[in-house]
Amino acid sequence: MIEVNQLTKKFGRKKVLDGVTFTANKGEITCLIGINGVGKTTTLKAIMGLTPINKGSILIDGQKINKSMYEKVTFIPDAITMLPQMTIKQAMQFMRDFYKNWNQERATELLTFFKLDEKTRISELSKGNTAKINLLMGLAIDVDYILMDEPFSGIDIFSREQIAEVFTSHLIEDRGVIITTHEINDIEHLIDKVILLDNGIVLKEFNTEQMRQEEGKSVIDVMREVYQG
Amino acid sequence: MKSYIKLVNFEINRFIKIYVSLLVITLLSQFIGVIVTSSSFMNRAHEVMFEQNLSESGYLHKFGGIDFTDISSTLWFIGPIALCIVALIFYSFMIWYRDWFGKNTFAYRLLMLPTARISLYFSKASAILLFTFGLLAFQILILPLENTLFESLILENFLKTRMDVSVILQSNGILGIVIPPYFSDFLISYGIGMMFVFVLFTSILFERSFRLKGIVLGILYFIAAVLLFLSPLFAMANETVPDLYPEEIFALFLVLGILITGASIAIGNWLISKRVLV
Amino acid sequence: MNATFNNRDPVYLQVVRYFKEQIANGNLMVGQEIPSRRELAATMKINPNTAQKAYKEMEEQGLITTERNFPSKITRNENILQSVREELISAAVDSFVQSIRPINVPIDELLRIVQEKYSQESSKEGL
Amino acid sequence: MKQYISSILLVCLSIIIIGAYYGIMIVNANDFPEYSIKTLEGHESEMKDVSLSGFVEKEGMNTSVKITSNETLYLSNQSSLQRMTVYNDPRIEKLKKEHRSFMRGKNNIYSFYQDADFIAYAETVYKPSSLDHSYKYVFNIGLLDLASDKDISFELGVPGEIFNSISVLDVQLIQSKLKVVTKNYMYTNTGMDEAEVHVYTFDLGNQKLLNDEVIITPQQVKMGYDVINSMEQNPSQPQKSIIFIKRPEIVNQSEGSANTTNKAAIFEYVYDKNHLKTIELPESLTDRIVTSQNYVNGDKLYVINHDAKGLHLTTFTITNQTITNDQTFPIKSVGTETFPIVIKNDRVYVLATNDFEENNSSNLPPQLFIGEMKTGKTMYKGEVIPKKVDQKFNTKSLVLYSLEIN
Repeated sequence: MIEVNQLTKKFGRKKVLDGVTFTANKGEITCLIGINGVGKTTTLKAIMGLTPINKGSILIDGQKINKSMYEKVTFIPDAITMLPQMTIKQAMQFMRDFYKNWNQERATELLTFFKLDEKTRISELSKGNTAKINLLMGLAIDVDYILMDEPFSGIDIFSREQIAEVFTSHLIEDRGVIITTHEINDIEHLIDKVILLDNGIVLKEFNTEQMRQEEGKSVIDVMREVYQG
Repeated sequence: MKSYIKLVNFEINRFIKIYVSLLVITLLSQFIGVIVTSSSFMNRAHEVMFEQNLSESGYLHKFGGIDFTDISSTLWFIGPIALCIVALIFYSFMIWYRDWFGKNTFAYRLLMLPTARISLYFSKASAILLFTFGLLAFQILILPLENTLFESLILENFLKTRMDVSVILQSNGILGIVIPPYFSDFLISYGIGMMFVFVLFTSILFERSFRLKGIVLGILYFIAAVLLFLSPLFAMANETVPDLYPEEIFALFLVLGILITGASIAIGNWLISKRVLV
Repeated sequence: MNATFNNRDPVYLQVVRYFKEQIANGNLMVGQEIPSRRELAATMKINPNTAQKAYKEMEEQGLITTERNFPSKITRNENILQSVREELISAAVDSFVQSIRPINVPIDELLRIVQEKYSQESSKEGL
Repeated sequence: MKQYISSILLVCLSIIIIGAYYGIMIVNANDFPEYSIKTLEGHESEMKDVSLSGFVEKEGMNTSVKITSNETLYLSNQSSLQRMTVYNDPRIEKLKKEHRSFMRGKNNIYSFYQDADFIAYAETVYKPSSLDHSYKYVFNIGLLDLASDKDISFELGVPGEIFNSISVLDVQLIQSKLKVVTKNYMYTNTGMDEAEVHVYTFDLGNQKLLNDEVIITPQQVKMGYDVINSMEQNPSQPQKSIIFIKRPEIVNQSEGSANTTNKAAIFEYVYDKNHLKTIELPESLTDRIVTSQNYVNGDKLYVINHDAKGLHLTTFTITNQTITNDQTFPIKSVGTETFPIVIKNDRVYVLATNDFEENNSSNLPPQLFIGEMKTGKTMYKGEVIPKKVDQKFNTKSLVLYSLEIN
């Protein structure tokens, strides 16, 4: 379980996150939704120790982030994290060099699934394929938690479908996933839990199925209520 | 340790193409310099001898001969050395900023490696040090070749003195600094150099951690480190401070150097593990 | 297996309903193996947890049976299967009646139209 | 492994090449020749206490060398730290070892006085005054009581007019008073040096300047007054007097009139009497003293000249104002060069150096000459030559400049 507790983060005087508290469970897909602002990405970065926080605590299975945690939790930002001059093969080699729990079999499987050639250079990839490689680099490590920043934004429909397919596959199963998005349509049926953020605070946290069953509301219905009402 | 070595190797491979180009530029420029300078000297000598109807010894008496210092002071020779120095100083910045800039934020990957983040800091510093030593080694390696070429291009009588590598290195101001004659001086120079690399890295990390505010902090840190390191010199100029013996001044510099290096690494470690932003 | 789900009803209930339809129309046979949770999630593009919940619901209703280490199968209990069929028919008829009643069509005419339409649809499907 | 090839090459080549380079440099630094003093005349036992210092040049690098009868010591394999101090005056270095705290910042051997009980130091420093920030000379005075290891130090402004520069000639502690003899250069409009010799007397207990006396006026200095160096190895040891020589003016013959100053004389300033005594020199020394090397040892004044005939050494005893010895030793020299000379135990030791100047074609090895004072007999003659012939080192490589008798 990832526990984010009273997370506060200021940029200058502006509070980007103000006491954000939520949990994300292993085996669940948790979705951070915010229609604007930088809070979502900052939250993920804060979990990964990629940005210092002003207040609050973040625990991953009860532990603070440290170097060995990077074998337990991985982050897939919306920018490619490999050097443009690398081929996919070299990028995978790099990961293999540094991560004990790099799973080459799974990497190959993903590569086949995405129909990508390992000789391709990172710089030659389309936006959609870049996102897929990004996903590959994160998923091929045997981690317990995967954080993804806007995995669906700005890429073509077919790539979106392929990525969505990964979410329902064994590649995700049992792992805890946190994704951020500002656009829910594609993934409404994929997610277990929604955290609605705005102006640095959590407006609402709910389980999607529970919400449908008890109140008969879709995620968008709730968003509409929360953000507009 | 293992991942530190991997990271050093990685940093070296990332720069190796530009680095090899620097070596090739140095090689070409210096060899061309040797050929151009010596052949133009010989041509001019023959011309003058012909015009003024001078014998070889007459010419030598009037105008003198040539030796390798005439080569090693040309832009052909010094230029690439200066270029390499500038390139390495510039790369000391780029080795960090290239991970942050552009649409590929490799910094994410590096900072998320399952290894102590200070390894990144050390690997980058080690890479800079190795590049520097590589350049020195390359210069020491090609110098005797250049000297042999030079001596074969100049007629025996026109050669003022034969010089060997160590003499060439000491006869030239820049080379004498870059490759000092004594090993202890070498250790001192490059120890100080290394200290400034650490100070610079920590300054850069200030900027990478606090951005706009960090620029100010970084510059202040750099200036403070330089002033602190040079403080024995100020103390020596100060009346109220008792005079120090050379060995005390040396010890003072040594202690300050270790202190500044240690502080830079400690602060750098704190910044890169706790404060740095991507 | 292809289904579209609406966003307002719990997805797992929609999955259960889908299975009931498939059983009722005979696409799923008695005792037939059904896809694993993961396969179901992947093909229906739903969260594996949801698929899991749907299967659990179906097990509780006795629609499927799961033995340890074996894939789940459609139940062989004819009574349950029959009641599924009846439940679906009755629910469909209920909603049909509910929507046709405001038009006030005489029952004979209504039955004739239903008969015509129904045989037309069936023959189309037969092609 | 393939991906590591660049790094491995870079590391290995750097270490091997830089290592080899400095290895060769260290080997080269040790590759200096052994020198020996080859006896040409006389008996070797005469020179067993002699040590010669200088430097050996190789490929533009100098390294200090000390040559004695049985060994050649090089100071080249020194660390940077050692090299910082190796060229310092060994007498100062010895004092620094013994009295580290007191010796801080004190470097001028002529500024020291040392006896069994005290070490005194007096130097002049040019520094801004705390009052108006104008630069002025001040005395920097220190006294170390060896028995109690307590020291005092204080600063006092140099009284009187502003001097262009001040150099300390001698420091003596006489009856608890510190006497500092200085040569003070004045500002002049003519551009000529104008200087006077002062004796400053300090009361160390009260840290006060008691007296400032001009013992030699600018007019006299202009006519040629020099301090005669002591033959003693250590200028800081107690002396009862300081001796100046007045070189006779070269008389302009066309003037015609006889000039009474045209006579060589020495002046002895006796510290405890505060008195400058004029001692006339015999006629025979008058023309020699213009170009001579002069030394004082106790009450003996040695007047030394070189010419084609050899080295002419005259001993003048100051107390009874007579020439007590006059010898010519067979050491030939070119021109009027001065050689390092030590007179000790009735022996004169001369280091006939080879030539410093490059254009001098004489390529002779340095020679050591030992003569007996009383008889003028040559006791020893030898030349300093490498033990093995080495092309890299010709005789010009070795330059010796000082001579010590232990």
